[in-house]
Amino acid sequence: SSDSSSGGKNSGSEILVGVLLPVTGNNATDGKDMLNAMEMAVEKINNDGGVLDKKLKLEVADDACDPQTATAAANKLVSKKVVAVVGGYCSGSTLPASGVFHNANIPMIVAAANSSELPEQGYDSLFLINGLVPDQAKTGADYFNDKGAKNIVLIHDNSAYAKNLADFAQKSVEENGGKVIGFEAINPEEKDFGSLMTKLKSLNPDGTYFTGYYAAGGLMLKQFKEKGVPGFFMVGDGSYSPDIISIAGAENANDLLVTATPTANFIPGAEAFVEEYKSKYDLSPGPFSALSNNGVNLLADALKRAESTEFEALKKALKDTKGFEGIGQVIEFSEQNTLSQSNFHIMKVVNGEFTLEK
Amino acid sequence: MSLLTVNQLKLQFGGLIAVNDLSFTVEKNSISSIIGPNGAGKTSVFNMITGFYRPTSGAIELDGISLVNRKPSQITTLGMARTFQNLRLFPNLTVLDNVKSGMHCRTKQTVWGALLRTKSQREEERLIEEVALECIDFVGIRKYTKRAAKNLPYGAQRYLEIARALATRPKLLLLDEPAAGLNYEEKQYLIQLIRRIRDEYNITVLMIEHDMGLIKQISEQITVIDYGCKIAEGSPEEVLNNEKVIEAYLGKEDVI
Amino acid sequence: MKPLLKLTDVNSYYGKIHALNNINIEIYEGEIVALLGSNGAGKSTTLKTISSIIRPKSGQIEWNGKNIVGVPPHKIVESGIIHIPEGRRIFSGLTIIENLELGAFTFRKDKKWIKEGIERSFDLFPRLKERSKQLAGTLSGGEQQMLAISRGLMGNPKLLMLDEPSMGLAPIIVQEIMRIIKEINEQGTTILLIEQNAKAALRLANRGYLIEIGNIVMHDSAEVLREDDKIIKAYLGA
Amino acid sequence: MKKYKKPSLFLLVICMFILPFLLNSYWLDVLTLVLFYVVLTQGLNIVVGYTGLLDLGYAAFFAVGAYTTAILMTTFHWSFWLTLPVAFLFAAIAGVIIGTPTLRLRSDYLAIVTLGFGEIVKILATNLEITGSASGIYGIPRPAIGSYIMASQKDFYFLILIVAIISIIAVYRLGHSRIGRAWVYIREDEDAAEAMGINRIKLKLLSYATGAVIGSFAGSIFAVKMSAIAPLSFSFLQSVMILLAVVLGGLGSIPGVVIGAALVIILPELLRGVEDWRYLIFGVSLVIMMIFRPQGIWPTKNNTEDVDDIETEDPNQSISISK
Amino acid sequence: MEIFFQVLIDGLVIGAFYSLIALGYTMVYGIIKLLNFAHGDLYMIGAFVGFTLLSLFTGDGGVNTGILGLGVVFIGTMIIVGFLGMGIERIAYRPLLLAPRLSILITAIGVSLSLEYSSMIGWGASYKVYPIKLPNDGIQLLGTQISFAQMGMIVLSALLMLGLRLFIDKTIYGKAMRAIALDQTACSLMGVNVHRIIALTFFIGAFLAAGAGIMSGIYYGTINFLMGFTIGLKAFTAAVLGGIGNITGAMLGGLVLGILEAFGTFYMGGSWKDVLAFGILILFLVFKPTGILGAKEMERM
Ligand SMILES: Nc1ncnc2c1ncn2[C@@H]1O[C@H](COP(=O)(O)OP(=O)(O)OP(=O)(O)O)[C@@H](O)[C@H]1O
Ligand SMILES: Nc1ncnc2c1ncn2[C@@H]1O[C@H](COP(=O)(O)OP(=O)(O)OP(=O)(O)O)[C@@H](O)[C@H]1O
Ligand SMILES: CC(C)C[C@H](N)C(=O)O
Ligand SMILES: [Mg+2]
Ligand SMILES: [Mg+2]
Repeated sequence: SSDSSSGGKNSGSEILVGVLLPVTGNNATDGKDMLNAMEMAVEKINNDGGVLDKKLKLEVADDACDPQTATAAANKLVSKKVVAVVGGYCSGSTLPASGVFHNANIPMIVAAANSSELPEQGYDSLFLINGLVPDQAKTGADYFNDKGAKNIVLIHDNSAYAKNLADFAQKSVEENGGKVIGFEAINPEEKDFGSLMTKLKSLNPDGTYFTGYYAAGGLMLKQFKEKGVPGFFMVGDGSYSPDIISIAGAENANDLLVTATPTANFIPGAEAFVEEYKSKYDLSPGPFSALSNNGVNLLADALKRAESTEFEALKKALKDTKGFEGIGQVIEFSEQNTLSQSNFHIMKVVNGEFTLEK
Repeated sequence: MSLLTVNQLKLQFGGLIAVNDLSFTVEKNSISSIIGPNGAGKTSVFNMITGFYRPTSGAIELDGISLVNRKPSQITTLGMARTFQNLRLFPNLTVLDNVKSGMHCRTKQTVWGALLRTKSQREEERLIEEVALECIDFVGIRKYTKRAAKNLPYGAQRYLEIARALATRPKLLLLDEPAAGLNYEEKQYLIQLIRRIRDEYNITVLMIEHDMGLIKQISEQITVIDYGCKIAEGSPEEVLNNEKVIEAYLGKEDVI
Repeated sequence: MKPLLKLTDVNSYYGKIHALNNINIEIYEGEIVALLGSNGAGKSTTLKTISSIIRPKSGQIEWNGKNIVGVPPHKIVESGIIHIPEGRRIFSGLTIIENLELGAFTFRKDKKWIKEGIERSFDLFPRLKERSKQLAGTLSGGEQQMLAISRGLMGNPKLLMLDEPSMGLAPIIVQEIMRIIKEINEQGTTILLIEQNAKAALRLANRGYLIEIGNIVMHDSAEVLREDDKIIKAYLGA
Repeated sequence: MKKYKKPSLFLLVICMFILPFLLNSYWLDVLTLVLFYVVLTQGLNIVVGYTGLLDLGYAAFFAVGAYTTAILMTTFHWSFWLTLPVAFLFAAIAGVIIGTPTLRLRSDYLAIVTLGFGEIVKILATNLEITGSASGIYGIPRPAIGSYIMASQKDFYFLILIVAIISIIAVYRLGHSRIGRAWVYIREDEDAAEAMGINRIKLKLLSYATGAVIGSFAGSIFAVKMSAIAPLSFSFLQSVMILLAVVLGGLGSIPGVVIGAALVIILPELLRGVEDWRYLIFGVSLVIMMIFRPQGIWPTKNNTEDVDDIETEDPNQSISISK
Repeated sequence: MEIFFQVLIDGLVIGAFYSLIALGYTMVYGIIKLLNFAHGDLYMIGAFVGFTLLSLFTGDGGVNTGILGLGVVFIGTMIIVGFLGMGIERIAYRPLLLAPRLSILITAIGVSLSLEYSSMIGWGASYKVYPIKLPNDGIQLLGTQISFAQMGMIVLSALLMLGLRLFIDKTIYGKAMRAIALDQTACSLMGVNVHRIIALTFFIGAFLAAGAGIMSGIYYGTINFLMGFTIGLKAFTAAVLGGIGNITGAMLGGLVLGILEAFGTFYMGGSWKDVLAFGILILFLVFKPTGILGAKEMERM
């Protein structure tokens, strides 16, 4: 048993930070966007003199949103002796990867993935800076309830996150006195949702909540509209991406609802970040840019406070974070290393653009 | 005493009746033949006897055991072997490996024996090789032992098929047109071979042939069928002078 | 007179097996030429080489005075050489009529020829007519051979090469086929015939070649060959 | 030639045992993966190479082994070693289940049925709770030998190396036995084999079951090595890659399929440097290799003395040669 | 009842795509017994070439292409991809015509990878959103809703199937294709230029696949370089289900598979539908080992 001791072994003038993201595959748009934001943070930190007199350096491993690829990727980061890991987009791949990091004594800051199973593992070195699925589910269910939508259909894609979100959504809908009249699973590579939409139509729902990712979400939305299925169509933050609008087509995307933490565009005070991102990458920042940027900055801050890259010290520093001000959020951790307060909102597509609905 | 009894055999393909109420017997230790026009149903009879076609009705018995509804492999194990009208060798395997296949039903090593290389397994392998070589020698293709079957001259392939059939240690050997494509000299060799099979191994031979020269020389008993029905039966002299047979099958001219 | 087909020092191989060794054959218009030889002597290989299914390593094959070595088989067929291969090789999944139509592939634009050809075939072999819509694969051996010959004739051969047409056929059919070969020849088609039934072949043929292990060892008129001791012993029987 | 065969094989095995001490961890991992493929290709070689049954769902057996071990170890806390016989049993049963409906089918229908079974196994794994649905099973414990916990890369390398050697010997011995020959007869001509007294049904099922057990063996070890398994590893693509290795190396040839396994894993790794071009180059090389060695890199010899086995009868050979 | 018809139509739409691809699959299989695993990728290439042509044609991303322009794009793409299919046959398959069948299968996988990853390099790894989208209009029929696009798709594939069927059954080229499948040497002895007929077969197969590719792009909206993979598998399944080598069978197999999937989704859920589809396929083949319309293998002893 060799590779179980790690952490703090960075020699030379660099501190190696692991990044675990889907930079290929169906979720690559969001994955690359998160990576961009992290690189921005690193550049800024290094320009300001680095951390502990050293420069930060990112070591990227692709998890392709597949649990097993993620395990291999995590092992690779462990063998590169990274000090900590930032990243984690899909819960399904973040779950097994977090176990690998935990066993190797490497702290991980999860910037996007938010299945409630993640904190439930009880790893004290795993920190989540996105709001959690149960809160998200409640936000969605409450919105339906406010609009008088009682009969709800839930659709997931069997991934850890989507299933988790659908399960909690069911709970919240029922707590609100609504009824889940359909609970469906799709397979994420699917293109044709014709007969699923026929089924939905026959159920006559007041609202449909798709909890999977945007590649399937966009196609589903389009076919939802074509079939003329009644009621609201809502998606979770896994489908929060401009791509969902372009896939479905602007006219079909109108009135689409999203449960998510708002992007930088909606955050007062984030204008500078948005501008810099745009000029640098010729793109608008994506849904998880701010969180990713925050993740790296939080790590840098913790390293400074710990005055060491050593595991225990770093873990403690992260745990002791108090009032860390990132873009659009103030980070403090609860008992389970999750955000003490989450910040889910309802976004709505109007004229082909996401707007803040509630 | 009869080794093979075929009784009221019938075979139908959709609307076509290929074999119709056919009955005949084959005596133990005889060399017998079935002749008849092309498409008369001769090969079909072979296919039913060996289990490849299921008869529409009728009975087939080998040494008193019914063969109907048995798989070809079972029938072979019971003591029947055959060759095919259009050669069916294992084309990419050596002559030796081809002939070894015949010994499969006479040996019984299992997966475990093979994995553990037990003593009895090794002995059995030696026996298989021995028998196979003996059969190869017997038909006279020793010099081809290690060649792939498909690269043998056509005639040698015919003999290989016979060797392979002999390796199953049959009581009854069925040959489907063994002389097709052989010249006069080669036919004489084949005649000797068939006689030796009967005399040295005590194997009964039943063959289908269109070569009347060969039939005259070695066949002791002939069954003639036409349109699936038996039209004549008896010794070569009787049958070959039968008017019906001449009209349906032999023709007036002597082409042989 | 110039030969219709002339093979000069032809050598053919299967991989490293030397199947034809400096073969020389001449065929004149209107003849029937028999090719005799024991098993594996190279008879079929000779036909395959002429029809370009295998390409000779060296030597010349002249057809009407033009070298045809290296010309693809379908062009050879177009030029009037038709090879009816050993083992019939009819298209088992096609009906009798479809088989015949393919035989006339080079005349595919000539609907009339095809129609007449099919009728001619049925006149030659009434048995085929009975089964015209049957899949060829379910025919008996003899029926298949009849089909193979008629299919070859559909291509209107100047030279027809037959590889053991009597193999596996009932005596009465063999007589029939020999008669038909004669008839075809009388109508002007030159014929190269491989036949194990040497008696019948030498009765039909004008001339014959004897091939042994890839070499032509004898060639002469049919009368002479019929009286030759060696031929009698190996091919005709006493 | 023959004289040097044994010593050189022995030398090769010694090398394989020394190698991990000379390689960096990356290449050790690659080599371990090669060995997994060696085991898998041995199993598939029985089915496709020996028996001639085209199997496009072989990864299913890999999955049966992996999931059986993973579930027994995580949910029921069994020892790794005890899970093995259970995995074998399940795999053999799966082999027979897959085999039975295919008995009457000819090659391509068989291919689709095996493909269908492979997909069904994958869908089951993706949807069932017990297999962890799409996220798979993670946190699979390390196997222990006495008090020693196997956890390092080298531990698993040696484990799979030993299994690879065992399966090579097993497949070799089977191949040179009455059973193995019967498989080959079935491959060459099913009807003729039946006529020779070979019960094709029994032997085909035996072939599937044996192949399945070997595949599941690899799967069980894979589960503990990776410590996480997910449906994606058992997809159609995996089945195709294993088949690729078998055919590329040389159907039915043991050294061939070993080389095939190595190529299929190592070639893409060597091409890592060229990033995007990697699979394009891999694809093109497959085509080129097949054009130049259609029988595979190290084909079986069948002990023939023939100088040349190549079929020469090309319908339009003159065209392809002259133009 | 209405729902039944609606699901049936949903299934027919999926099935129409499967059929179109299965047709090419089955033709190529029928003639040289090759399971052309690259066939699905020709569908993908069709989608991308169509995408590029559409963008070029209008310069505005294709929104205002018009029906005529669309026709030109369709035909143009299908011809380009048809020739690509022929080229693939010439380079990758012809040299292996006499090789063991599994070797060509591997070549096909190699070609498939090459097509996929050269598209990835050329058009990018992430999915592309198709420049034009179909309107949602349609008609009500027996209480179901069918869009004009869906009707067009079903009718078009039925017509193509019919045309092909006639071609194969009635023309001499079709008969030559079937004959080549049985015995190539004998065919060349009939004066058939075997290579040319095989090339023609590949052209037709690729031509049809490309058409399906563009239709899919327009109909569903996104394309990516791996899109041919799954549908290729499904088309293969459909072709076998119908009886591989049989044109009507491929069409029927595609439709049946599509309908099975639609009902599977409806009654068992989207993630289980393939279990239903494959389960029925397997059961079916157990009882009819040569597929719905597959001919009995005619082998005589
Ligand atoms: N599998 C089959 N399907 C349909 N018809 C068949 C089948 N097998 C044989 N037949 C038909 O049954 C009849 C008898 O065929 P069989 O092969 O038994 O003839 P045969 O007497 O052996 O002829 P030959 O001497 O020409 O070999 C023929 O008309 C043939 O077409
Ligand atoms: N496809 C092939 N591959 C390899 N060798 C072959 C092939 N075909 C024939 N041969 C060999 O070439 C030689 C000549 O064969 P050929 O078929 O021409 O003989 P033949 O005179 O027609 O004999 P038969 O009377 O048996 O038909 C033989 O030794 C044979 O084994
Ligand atoms: C944040 C999302 C894009 C990812 C998703 N919430 C997950 O946990 O998998
Ligand atoms: Mg017969
Ligand atoms: Mg010959």
